[in-house]
Amino acid sequence: MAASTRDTDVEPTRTRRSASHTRLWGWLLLPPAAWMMAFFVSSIIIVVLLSFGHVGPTGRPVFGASGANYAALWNETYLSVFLRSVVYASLTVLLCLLIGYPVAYTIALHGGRYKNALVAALVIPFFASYLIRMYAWSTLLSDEGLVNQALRWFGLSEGVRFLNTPGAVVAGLTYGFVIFMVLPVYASLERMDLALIEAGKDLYHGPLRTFFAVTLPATRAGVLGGVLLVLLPALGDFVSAQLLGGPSTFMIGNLIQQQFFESQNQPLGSALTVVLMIALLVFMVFYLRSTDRQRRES
Amino acid sequence: MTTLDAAAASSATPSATTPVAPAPARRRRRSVEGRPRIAVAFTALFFVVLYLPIVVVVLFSFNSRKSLSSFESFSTRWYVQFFNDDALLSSLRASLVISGVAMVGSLILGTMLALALERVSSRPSRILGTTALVPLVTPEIVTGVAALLLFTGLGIKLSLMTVIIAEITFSISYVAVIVRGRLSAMSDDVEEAARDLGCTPFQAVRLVILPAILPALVASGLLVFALVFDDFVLAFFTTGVDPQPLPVRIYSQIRLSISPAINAVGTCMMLVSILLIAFSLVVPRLFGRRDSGLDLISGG
Amino acid sequence: GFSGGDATASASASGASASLAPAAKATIDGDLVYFNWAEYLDPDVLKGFQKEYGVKIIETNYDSYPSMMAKLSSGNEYDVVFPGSKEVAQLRAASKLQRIDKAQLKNADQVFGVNPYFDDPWYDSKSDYSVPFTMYKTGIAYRKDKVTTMSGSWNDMWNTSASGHIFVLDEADEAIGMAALKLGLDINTISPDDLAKIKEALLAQKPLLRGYSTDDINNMAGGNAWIHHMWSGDFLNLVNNTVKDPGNYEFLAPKEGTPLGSDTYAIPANAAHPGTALVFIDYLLRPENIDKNVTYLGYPMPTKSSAAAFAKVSEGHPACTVTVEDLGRANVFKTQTPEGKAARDAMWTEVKAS
Amino acid sequence: MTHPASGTPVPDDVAIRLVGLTKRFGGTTVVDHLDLDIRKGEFFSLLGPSGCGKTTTLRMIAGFSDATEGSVVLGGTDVTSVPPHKRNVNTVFQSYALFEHLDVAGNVGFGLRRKGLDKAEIARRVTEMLELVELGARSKSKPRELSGGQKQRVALARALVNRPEVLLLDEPLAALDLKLRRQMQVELKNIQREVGITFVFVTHDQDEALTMSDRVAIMNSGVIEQCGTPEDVYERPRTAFAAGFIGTSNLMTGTYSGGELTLAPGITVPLPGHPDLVDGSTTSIAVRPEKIWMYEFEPAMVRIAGTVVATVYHGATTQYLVDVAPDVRVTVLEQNLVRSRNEDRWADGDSIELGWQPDHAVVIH
Amino acid sequence: MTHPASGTPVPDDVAIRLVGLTKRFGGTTVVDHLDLDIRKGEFFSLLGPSGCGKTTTLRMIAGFSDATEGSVVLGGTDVTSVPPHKRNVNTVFQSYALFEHLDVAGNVGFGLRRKGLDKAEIARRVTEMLELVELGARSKSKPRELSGGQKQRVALARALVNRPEVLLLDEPLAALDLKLRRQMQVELKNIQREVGITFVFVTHDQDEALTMSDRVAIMNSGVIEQCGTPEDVYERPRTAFAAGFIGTSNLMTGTYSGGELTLAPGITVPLPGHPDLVDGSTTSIAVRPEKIWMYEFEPAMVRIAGTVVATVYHGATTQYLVDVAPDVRVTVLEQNLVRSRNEDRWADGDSIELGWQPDHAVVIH
Ligand SMILES: Nc1ncnc2c1ncn2[C@@H]1O[C@H](COP(=O)(O)OP(=O)(O)OP(=O)(O)O)[C@@H](O)[C@H]1O
Ligand SMILES: Nc1ncnc2c1ncn2[C@@H]1O[C@H](COP(=O)(O)OP(=O)(O)OP(=O)(O)O)[C@@H](O)[C@H]1O
Ligand SMILES: [Mg+2]
Ligand SMILES: [Mg+2]
Repeated sequence: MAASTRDTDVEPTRTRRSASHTRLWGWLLLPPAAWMMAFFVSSIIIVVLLSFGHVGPTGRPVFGASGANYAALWNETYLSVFLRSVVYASLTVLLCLLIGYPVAYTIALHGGRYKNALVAALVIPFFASYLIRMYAWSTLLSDEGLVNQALRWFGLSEGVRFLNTPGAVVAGLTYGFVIFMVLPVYASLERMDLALIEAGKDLYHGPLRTFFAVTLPATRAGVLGGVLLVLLPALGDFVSAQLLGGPSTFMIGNLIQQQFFESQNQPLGSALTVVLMIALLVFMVFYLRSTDRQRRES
Repeated sequence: MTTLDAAAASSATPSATTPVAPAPARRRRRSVEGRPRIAVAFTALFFVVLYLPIVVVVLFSFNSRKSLSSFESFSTRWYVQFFNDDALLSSLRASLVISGVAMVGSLILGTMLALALERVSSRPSRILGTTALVPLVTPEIVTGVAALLLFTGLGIKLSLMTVIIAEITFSISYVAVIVRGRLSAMSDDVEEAARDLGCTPFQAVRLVILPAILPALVASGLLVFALVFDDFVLAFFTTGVDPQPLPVRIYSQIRLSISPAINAVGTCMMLVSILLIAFSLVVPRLFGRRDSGLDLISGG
Repeated sequence: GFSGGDATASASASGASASLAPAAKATIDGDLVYFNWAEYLDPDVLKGFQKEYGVKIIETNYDSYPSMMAKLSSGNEYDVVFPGSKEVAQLRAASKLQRIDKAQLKNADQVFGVNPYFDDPWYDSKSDYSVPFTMYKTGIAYRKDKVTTMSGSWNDMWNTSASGHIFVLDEADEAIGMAALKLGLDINTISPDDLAKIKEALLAQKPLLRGYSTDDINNMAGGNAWIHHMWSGDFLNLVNNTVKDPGNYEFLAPKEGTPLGSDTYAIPANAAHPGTALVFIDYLLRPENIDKNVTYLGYPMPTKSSAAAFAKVSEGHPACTVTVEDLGRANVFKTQTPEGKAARDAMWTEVKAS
Repeated sequence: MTHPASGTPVPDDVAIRLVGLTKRFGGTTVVDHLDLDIRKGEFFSLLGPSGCGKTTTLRMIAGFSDATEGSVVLGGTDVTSVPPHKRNVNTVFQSYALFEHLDVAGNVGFGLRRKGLDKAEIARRVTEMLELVELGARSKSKPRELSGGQKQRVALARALVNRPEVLLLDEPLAALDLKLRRQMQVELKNIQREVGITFVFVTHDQDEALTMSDRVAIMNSGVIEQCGTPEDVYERPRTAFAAGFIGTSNLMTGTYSGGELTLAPGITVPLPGHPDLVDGSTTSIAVRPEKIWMYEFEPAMVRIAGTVVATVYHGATTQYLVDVAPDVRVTVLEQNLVRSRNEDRWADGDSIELGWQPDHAVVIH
Repeated sequence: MTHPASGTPVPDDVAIRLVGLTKRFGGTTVVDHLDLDIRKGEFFSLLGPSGCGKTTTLRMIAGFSDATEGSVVLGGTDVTSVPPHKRNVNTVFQSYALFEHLDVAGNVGFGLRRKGLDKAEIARRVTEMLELVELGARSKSKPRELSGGQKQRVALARALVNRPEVLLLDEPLAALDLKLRRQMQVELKNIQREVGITFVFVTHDQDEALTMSDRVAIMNSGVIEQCGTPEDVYERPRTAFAAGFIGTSNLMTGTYSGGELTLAPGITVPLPGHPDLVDGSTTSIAVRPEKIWMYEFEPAMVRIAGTVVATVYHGATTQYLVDVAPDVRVTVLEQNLVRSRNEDRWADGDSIELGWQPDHAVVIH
């Protein structure tokens, strides 16, 4: 009887290197690892240690072992700053997603010949000074700035107060970080098999349904990456609130900066920094978990 | 007469004597037929908004008045002022030095890291390697605060050096990620082929691996240069008595009263970055790659 | 570095030795490391110095006095700084300044011996460690075309008819001082009761505010501000150099009194080139340079001959004038005890954060 | 009903009718006035070299691509401007295009859910279909946990479960390795017999097309060169392209004259039974290697002398390369019926005679 | 000279000797005590399914992987612990592994430069080698400008130009499409004949191994199942694995008794000429599909009755599936010598007789 065939197994990927080889590469790890230990890990440790210290009589920070700084943070004002920061950052992420996804989608799927040029056009503004762009926004949006002048000229409105509002802060953050959403989503759309979209339509899903049932899930990794890349800087930013914010738009970043450069209370600033790090760690763990699960499934 | 082997007629059989064009690679269609007008319009609007403040910066850099909200007439006085402003110029110089040194330093360390991460599979080294990637996901304000405390804690005077150290620490990860992406796309076989052809392990790196990752090095170098040049937060926390990096100077001006000379600075910076990007697009082509540095930046 | 415990002892020890050290001579001993607000001296004057003496000025800026203090205390070595009077007192107490030998300044007669106040000011006895620079006043700037209901009092900062268009300076002392004067309290108060009242007033003001900002000139010029808590020199800059319709802007010195202050030139104790710094200060005291700076900055200086220059820039805005006599009359920010400072900072942080 | 363009009514047993179907990209015509009827229940293959327009044709039938000219009639209805999600046609993609975020059952049920069937019914039909493709046990697996052949079967089930009028398959087996491909060919054919749905199958593997199809259309540069049963197109190729594209063919070109073809001076091949050929015309004939005999000739055979130049052992068959004239090399295939005893019948350099039945020499026009 | 492990001297004509060569990864043995002599100038193929250890064996010969046990002797010298760059062996990688930053000439000359030859000599040898692989005109091209077959030839030239004692080729043709693969097989074989270097060729394509090799080793799970000439391993497989892996084989298992094999009650196959078989033992025989006759039997033939269940037309051949007992299906291959006249000789369901010469039934141990 003819030899039977079975489904060939998916071939396992493997790395094949001899031991001596590995040792050689191991030495290469030494300088960068030493550098990171000396300048990054140790500095984070100092922040954590100092967060348990206090300000000495001469105004210098002193190490200690008291939780007073953390206790001080547990009051309504600081909590509301945290809450506000999280809300602003979340809104920013949402806006970046709502704006960034369609843009990435259009460039990736309908960019055609101009695709590379469009990506370049996307990146260029982000290499022009962040501060200057933010400042340009503040002049553009001011009550007698160009935007309001244009509105008045078209007779659309008697002037809108854009600047110095929570909306302006979130808009500034969105403007600043939307590229971190567009690029990973674009990359994942580029990697996606376009036949998937056709398969969705083939199976009786209209364009919109296909998008939600097929395209979006297929680019989940890019979206998650974008969310993380936007959330991290948005939560730590202090420039947008400073340049575009109003009296009640203080964020964690402003608070930390205030403690270090205005009040000169470094231990309290360190405690704030630690809390911020912990908050971000929670998001990171969540992200790693979900990507890890994806990887394990493959 | 000929023996027609399957479809000798269909395409010129790639005979050995006549050079043939590369086999028609299976193309993947990369676009969908029919353009949704709304999406295109939305994207166009997005680009308008994206460039609006930049247009304003460029426009007002040519304003004859100090005002940033009403344009009076064309003048180059702010460029003249910029090129006569020693403080601004020395800041520009400082920024260039910082970016240049940080670029070289992080390229060296980051490439080492990428090579090691790609090749070493032992557990402790992997943990070490992962730690080196943490700065990538740490908000700059945290890194900045930590660096400031580290330097003042160790009694190191803040200077250009401390800015450079902080910027390198922060950039290593970028280089490592980009170079590693290139390395992992490269088949192990290439290195083994070099060994097979008589290279020692070191020669294999020098003669084969480094040339192969050159485009990634160029791309990540330019990226780091641009990021560091524009970085404000880290520089703000770690700068000392030396001339302040440009972004820090801009920040201290913005907090008080800004001079339109800053718009001139911004316009110049943007010109430089456009040149850099164009360069990073072109350089890989010089090495004959179809992928460009931009793909690497965008993670494509 | 940080201290493992209290570092008072070592700090005061080094301070003592610094005060005993002989004052520097006014000879060029290197490039000048210059630490000041951004654009707070006429660039032409700086250029002239570099040209005349063949040295470079390495310029670094601060965006607030506290951040200047932070940088100084982190050990950075600057040759010349421009602290306010309160900061001079603080720095002198911490032995962070070098004594300035008046005999080294050829132009010392421009500022010393002119006003008794500056020969022995409250912040620096005998002016041993600082040289007077400018004098300023904090008042209220407003748009005459937008607001018509100004009362000439600090209550104008709570003027509901400009709601959403009022800015307060983003500085703890200035904001607290504003509220204190409105409430009839001492601007330097550290009493918990007073601070509670001030906090209440500041919080009550918040809904009317557009923001806290030190970018006063652009806030006014951009039209966002109708009423701005403002420094007198910035106001003159606004009307003289920035806006097309200076007639619409007015500066008001409230009747409860205004915070007044003066800035100084000083040389940090750890300066690497104190000789150049002395030459530089002497250069700045030349009458022609004083006139240039007064014109450029819009702030008066307590010198022999600069009154004419200031009169010219402040023409039509008499409220911007600051006289030495005013300075004598209180309303000057002073150094608080560490606890007092902490209480004021904490209160200010809470106001901004809420 | 009557077709608007052709004017002739579409017979009931026609599943797909293409009328003058044309596709141009920019200036280049990729599919050129295709006219084709595909019958209900037929296993129809489109065979052709890369870039000849097979995929484009399929995509116009599915509706992913708009026809530049002409029309597509499905089951009697003109669907030329109906969007893909409203056509009763399903596609099996070469890349499978499985939804990674859904499990096997979710993938298979994807189309049914849109049709508004109730849950129990969907579950029943999904289970039934998974049984058919022998994946009943894997319904909870994610696509990435499946092997290539299993993925292929999920893609098939996902399309078939909708009971489309027509199933389009674009090189569904191209990504599989040879052994698996053979196995899937048999399974695919069996499934098609079982469900009775019209299959339009795109491939560039001629063996695949020959063994599986009821009819084969050979496409080249956007036009159909020949369309017929596998035997038709293999045994009676109508063009040089068709002869060369399917299998191996010995193409001999010479001058025809009085029932003989002169390949080279003094070397002639008898070519009887072609009264239509004009004396002196340049004529080509194609003879399949397996149709050439090397001994035990039959009386009616055409005979020609040659020299063996190479012998290639393939296990089941042996291939001989024989020079019959300078520059005219003929491939002869011989089944190794008795190989293990006589070994190679000839050594390289031996002079032999070749023969074939006259009607196995197909004249190429 | 004497080999340390085996103790026997290595004959002059042996290029590679593997002695008890073993590789373990963790606990699993991937190559298991391989003993093998490969002769100088031989075209030697390692044939086996995926994962059987072919690549691992090759990598140990090249020196990229350390042997866990045993040794590798190259040209009489034990090289077991010599690093790869010091072994006089070169490799052609499946992925080609060309250096993208160098042009064709740069790639080919790479090894020579490492050897420190002078420039003129390098240029001369590179040109010569490029002529051999017929790429003389492309010496300034970059690898990415070449087609798959051309890349393959550059990889070959790059290895051959060093004049290694042995050339190792790891599935060098696997990435090429069928047509190109066929062509490269011929070219590769010709080049090997020309240069006379020992080739060790890894493949999992049995046709490739049969047509190209002087000798073939069939590997399975780290051991060599059979090693011999292509005819040897195809016509006289020694194990069921060998019979099944190369080509198609009809494996029939039954109980032996008095010259007959009983496949099912009442269904016996004559099995003469095996006096060594014990009565009552379970025995398997393998018969190749092309060795089975369906008519015109010869007198000495073994005959068995069956029913046709399927006929598959392949163009050059037709395949019949015939049931000779319940659950015993036999594949029969027939060359379509006269197809176009008689069409299918049998319809499905016809009862027919099959026959084969007794010595074509190979007893599998
Ligand atoms: N969107 C497009 N724009 C321009 N040309 C296209 C487009 N899609 C296909 N083509 C061209 O049309 C021709 C036919 O393409 P098609 O994909 O139909 O070929 P195919 O027969 O399916 O080939 P293959 O066997 O390689 O899949 C090709 O030359 C191709 O380059
Ligand atoms: N570095 C390694 N670590 C662990 N196992 C390995 C390693 N390299 C190979 N193997 C295992 O050894 C076995 C043989 O691998 P090898 O690559 O030699 O197979 P192969 O015969 O070349 O197969 P293929 O035809 O797929 O290339 C496989 O099961 C593989 O998983
Ligand atoms: Mg196709
Ligand atoms: Mg292998």
